[in-house]
Amino acid sequence: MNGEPISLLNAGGNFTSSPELPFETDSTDVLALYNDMLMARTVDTEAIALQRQGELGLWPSMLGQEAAQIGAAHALNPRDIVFPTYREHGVAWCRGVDPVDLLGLFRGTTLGGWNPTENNFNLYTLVIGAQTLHAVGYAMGILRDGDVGTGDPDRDRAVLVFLGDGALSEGETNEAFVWAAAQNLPVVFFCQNNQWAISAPYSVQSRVSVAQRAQGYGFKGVRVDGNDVFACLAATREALAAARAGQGPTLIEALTYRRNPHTTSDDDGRYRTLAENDAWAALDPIDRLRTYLQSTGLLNDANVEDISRRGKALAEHLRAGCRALPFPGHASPFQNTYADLPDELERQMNEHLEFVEAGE
Amino acid sequence: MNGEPISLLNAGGNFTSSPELPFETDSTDVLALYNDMLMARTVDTEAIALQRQGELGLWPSMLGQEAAQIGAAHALNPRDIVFPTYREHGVAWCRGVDPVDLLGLFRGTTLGGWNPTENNFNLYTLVIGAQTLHAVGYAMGILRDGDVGTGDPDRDRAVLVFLGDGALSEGETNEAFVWAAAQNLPVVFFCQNNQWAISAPYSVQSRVSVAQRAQGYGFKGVRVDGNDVFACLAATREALAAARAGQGPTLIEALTYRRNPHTTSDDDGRYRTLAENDAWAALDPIDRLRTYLQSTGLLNDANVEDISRRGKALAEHLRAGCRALPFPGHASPFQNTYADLPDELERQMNEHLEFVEAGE
Amino acid sequence: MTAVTSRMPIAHALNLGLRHAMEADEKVTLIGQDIGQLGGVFRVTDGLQKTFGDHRVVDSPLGEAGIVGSAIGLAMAGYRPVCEIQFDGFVFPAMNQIITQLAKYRHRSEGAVTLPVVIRIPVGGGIGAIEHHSESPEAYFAHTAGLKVVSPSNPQDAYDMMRLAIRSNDPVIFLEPKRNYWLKGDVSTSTTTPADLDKAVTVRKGTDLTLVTYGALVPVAMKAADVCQEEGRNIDVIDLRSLSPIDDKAVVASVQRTGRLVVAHEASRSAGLGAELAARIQDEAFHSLISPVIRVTGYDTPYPASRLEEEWLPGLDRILDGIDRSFTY
Amino acid sequence: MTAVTSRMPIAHALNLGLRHAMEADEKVTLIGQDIGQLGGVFRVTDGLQKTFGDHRVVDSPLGEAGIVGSAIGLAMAGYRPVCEIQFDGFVFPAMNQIITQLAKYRHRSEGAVTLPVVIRIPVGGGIGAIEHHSESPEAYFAHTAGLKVVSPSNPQDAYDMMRLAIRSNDPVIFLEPKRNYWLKGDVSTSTTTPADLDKAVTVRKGTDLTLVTYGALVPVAMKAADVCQEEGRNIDVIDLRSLSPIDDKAVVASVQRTGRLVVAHEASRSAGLGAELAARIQDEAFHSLISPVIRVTGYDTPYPASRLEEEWLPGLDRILDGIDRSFTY
Ligand SMILES: Cc1ncc(C[n+]2csc(CCOP(=O)(O)OP(=O)(O)O)c2C)c(N)n1
Ligand SMILES: Cc1ncc(C[n+]2csc(CCOP(=O)(O)OP(=O)(O)O)c2C)c(N)n1
Ligand SMILES: [Mg+2]
Ligand SMILES: [Mg+2]
Repeated sequence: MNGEPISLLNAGGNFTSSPELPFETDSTDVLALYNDMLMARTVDTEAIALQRQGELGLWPSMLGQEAAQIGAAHALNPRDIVFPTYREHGVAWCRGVDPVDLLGLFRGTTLGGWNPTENNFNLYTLVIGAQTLHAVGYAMGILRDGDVGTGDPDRDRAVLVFLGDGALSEGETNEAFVWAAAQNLPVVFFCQNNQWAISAPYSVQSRVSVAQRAQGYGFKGVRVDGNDVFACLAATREALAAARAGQGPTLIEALTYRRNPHTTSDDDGRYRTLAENDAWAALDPIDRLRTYLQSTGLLNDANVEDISRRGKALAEHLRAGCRALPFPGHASPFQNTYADLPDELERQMNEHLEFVEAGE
Repeated sequence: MNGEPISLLNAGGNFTSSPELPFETDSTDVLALYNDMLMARTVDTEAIALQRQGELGLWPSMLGQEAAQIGAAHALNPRDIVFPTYREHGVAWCRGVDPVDLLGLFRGTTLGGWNPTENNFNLYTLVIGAQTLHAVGYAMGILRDGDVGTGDPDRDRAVLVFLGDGALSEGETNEAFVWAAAQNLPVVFFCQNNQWAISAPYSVQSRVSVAQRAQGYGFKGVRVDGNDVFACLAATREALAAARAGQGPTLIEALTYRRNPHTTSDDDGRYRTLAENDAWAALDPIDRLRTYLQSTGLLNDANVEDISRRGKALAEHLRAGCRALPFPGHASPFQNTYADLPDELERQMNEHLEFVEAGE
Repeated sequence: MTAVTSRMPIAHALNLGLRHAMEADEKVTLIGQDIGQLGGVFRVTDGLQKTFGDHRVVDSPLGEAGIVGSAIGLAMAGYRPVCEIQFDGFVFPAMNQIITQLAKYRHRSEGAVTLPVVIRIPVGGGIGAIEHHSESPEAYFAHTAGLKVVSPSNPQDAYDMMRLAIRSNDPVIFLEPKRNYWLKGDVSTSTTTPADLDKAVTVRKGTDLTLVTYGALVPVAMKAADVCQEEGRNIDVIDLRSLSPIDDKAVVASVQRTGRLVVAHEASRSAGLGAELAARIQDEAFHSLISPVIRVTGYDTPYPASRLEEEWLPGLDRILDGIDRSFTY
Repeated sequence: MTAVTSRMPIAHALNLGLRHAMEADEKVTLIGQDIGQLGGVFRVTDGLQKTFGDHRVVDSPLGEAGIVGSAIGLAMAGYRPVCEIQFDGFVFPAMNQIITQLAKYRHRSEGAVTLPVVIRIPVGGGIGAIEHHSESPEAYFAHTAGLKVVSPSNPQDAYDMMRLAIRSNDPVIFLEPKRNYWLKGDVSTSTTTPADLDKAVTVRKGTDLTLVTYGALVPVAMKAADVCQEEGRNIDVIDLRSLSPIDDKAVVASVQRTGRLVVAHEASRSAGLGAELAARIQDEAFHSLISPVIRVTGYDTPYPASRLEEEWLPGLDRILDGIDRSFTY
């Protein structure tokens, strides 16, 4: 459990099958994985640039976590639902959330940014661990809807909830494990162990692996190379299939590394070395998939060009879209607090609107 | 881990040694164990009677849990410190807390009842799980005092914290596990799995044993027969010794049964069967120790008589002491809220005292 | 279901309200500790698991964050969860879910997600209980934008307000006056519209002073008004019912007639509901006030050992004293 | 340590206060997320782990209940823990430990156990942050008997109050006005007694209206008073400093002179500190009040997206507006 994570695609880009985690490379569109990883990196790169230009207040970069996110996301069925943290830009991308909508939260134009009911992708959650319980509750709903274990692939569904290594220490996360285990819920906990919670190395949180935590609750924990998109995809597929089939929860640990500072506001030079970072850069998840694709002949001039064009368009879309994000209306906090605006709050709103108007 | 708990003294009163849990019967004063178990039962019986007579508002009975509590308590050194729940009357007894002082909380004359700094036995905690974090913090203090791993038996100390099976589900308990593990703290978690949290059977909380929870955090979990005082003593001794020596935390599960309703206010006929209760009554921890003592000749007319006399005196002490418990002073809530009474609260106090006087 | 009127205690009226809500909408799902076979420690959910099954009446693990957090998830999945927190003093492990998630989600999602979650909590003292079993945490919730906070004082309201709370698309903290669980009154299940969930009700008309309270203190306030009546003082008694939003219009209208206001609650005084009412009324009815708004409340200490609760709690005598203070100011 | 005076921002004054408290008493121990090598996200603990080691400046796991709960245990073991909660919006997982344990333990133990725990929380808005990073949770704590709640507004107070809070034998919630962390002022480390932790301070003398606030709004209030001065209105500005207990005597004395009171805070209005002040002052200075106590506060909504915060927060204009309302009532 604390040993080497399962790896299918090594740093050199070689694929080796593993008896622990069955996976066939032709079971998925590998080029699509590659494309999505690159698009995720594009979103991240552009957002960092926008932050530097003062267009965003903050950005939590996902650099280095592309395999974990894209792998996990490609295991989802449309009917599955995702509960992210604040770093799942790659998953959002795969779910069809317009990446411009991810920017509003960090630009200060919204606290949300997209309609979570549209793409089965919930809002980002900033309170560490809180979303794990929402995931559990949603899974209780799926169970009550009878959408588990029917064998009908258009009906069965599951919840995929993301969390960080730091989140393992929050009481709420552990309550989520209790509930998921005791009620055998259709939920998969996907932990990107990027080895840092801001400045706290994983050793501050635990002396054993993330995956091992699941043992304490009596459900399955799996540890995979988080920079290996095949392993992340395979493990998530297996776990989601089990969840949909009524076999209960799984905790997946994708061992990876947060190569950028915690957010653009962080100064990681204070707590870790460049050498550590360099070592992980050498394990880059995109590089190794590119090598694999090249060696298998799946990458050619045409699709390289194609992806590059799409990347550029996406970058342009982000730059233009960010600046065009609408500012919230003066009345919006009042109108969105309750379904029915209470009298007193209406008075406060009117007071406020008059005040704003007078000032304009 | 989910298998049979380790047992040394079986229901028939026979001692068998176990390679998993070394224990020699001459390493302890077995008659003292027996005496203390009987005294604990006396306290419990008398308190229930006092509740029936209207002298107490409520009483949480420990019937059936004597071996767990007395076994654990006999493993303590005086310098070790205990954090109880609300059911550790037997442990309180062994620590030298006057059992009359346990009654005040349930008589409504106090929210505490004894000075926790006097016997290294903290106040009862009613908020499930909350004390586990206090225990962890205290253990951090012991570590900082340098009183761990010195090898000096008059110096090294550890924390023994009690919790119920239900407490395993509270986030705070799990945070305590996180802290204890990551910081390798000198704390022993002693869980009396009495199989019920009010009406919730253990299956509502977990599908694996209590002891197994520790694995998820990477420390040792031990499962013992909670009606076997030797096993409870031996496991706690080993765990405390490890904690004092700087080897970190242990989670002990003492598998037992709460034979009375949750409290005197509870109606357990609503959620469990008499048959279940009968089965556990047949495993009574005191009966089996008596059989053992008889078979080994340690029990004779003189000490039987002696214990019986002490029991009667204790019962009398409880009856008289309960009725004599002092009522709290009218000013006490005000005076005890802050170390320095704030002006506004002093005004409230004076207002109140005038009011009380006027009414008298 | 045809409308019937019968006499029953508050606990049964709540039970009936839950039952009828569950019959009316199969998405209504109860979650809490010991609410199934045991029927809750106060038996408010008695028999409901038997009727509706353990998927709709869920005996939860012992974790309050889990109860509220999973209710949020269930609500996102289209359910209408009704949580039970076993006692007032045990809601605090759920505070993070309540304050940072439940109360804010609608605002965060710009109205896209509504969370129709009800959190039932037996509250208040006077039952001779041990610590954490007699508290009045309403101010924490009333200070939290995005929550509705209500408390019924009688069986009819218990029934009606339970159904309204469950029908509300906003999260509702539903505070049950535990010492009056066995207080009886007539309950009609008629579908004629009950008073809105957020409206105060004048439970006794008077002209000389306005006495505002809620929950378990309403009957005490009525008694105080009786006593005053004998002394020729005519008290207007308002049952607030909703603590957030507060129906201050009703209170202002009354104070404009009476010129005097006494507010009573069991919770500690500082930054409690009495403070909010005093602040609003001195502002909105400044020129009407003949004497200051008087607060008769629990003191700014932790809830005391139960042998002291009778004197610590604002009871009949202390309310009368407050009324006196107002008249003799 | 000899007394020196130098100019420094609030964040450095807090750091110096911590450092000197740690030098003076080896039992003072810091616990929090990222407070060690990183020095805290606001650098308030910068350099302290280097000086005092990782047993006295503890980088904690990511659990706020754990931070406060373990601080309670440490205090029981004779330590004086100072916790850092990383942002205002993340204190709620610790609410159970704060409300049911930290605040009540002294009372529960009848004075036998005191818990000298300080909980530092950066609070308030105005920094363009994302959700949960701009909140003002003081009312939750001020409503909780057994806690002291304080907030410094300037570097000298930051230094003095930090040391006093750590020396206090009661638990103290220490609210740091994060948007003014870099506001500079002179700090003297002289041992001449600073104002008591629980006393308000009049930061500007005036005769026509009393303006009470605390923390980050104190400089704004001073500016408002400047503006008023130009209009010939003389404002008495009180920096409350202690939010529990409240030094209402200081406010009453002022209102008795001025006849008018405006209270400003960033937290939502309902059941906030403004309500408590209004309730007390209308009671204790009823006949002095020429116009109602006016509250200028955050609205009863969740804290909005940061592009709206400038208009949502009570700023200079809204405070001036409140003052106007009071004068023209
Ligand atoms: C309850 C809570 N406490 C503290 C924080 C402040 N905080 C934001 S991110 C973070 C670290 C999270 O680490 P991890 O879970 O590993 O996720 P990562 O950032 O590495 O993706 C902390 C402490 C928070 N957001 N919520
Ligand atoms: C935080 C909290 N939630 C709910 C309760 C109500 N309650 C009191 S005892 C109890 C069951 C505890 O079960 P367990 O931990 O197994 O201990 P036991 O009573 O069996 O000794 C519950 C739910 C509480 N005291 N604290
Ligand atoms: Mg991380
Ligand atoms: Mg139990």
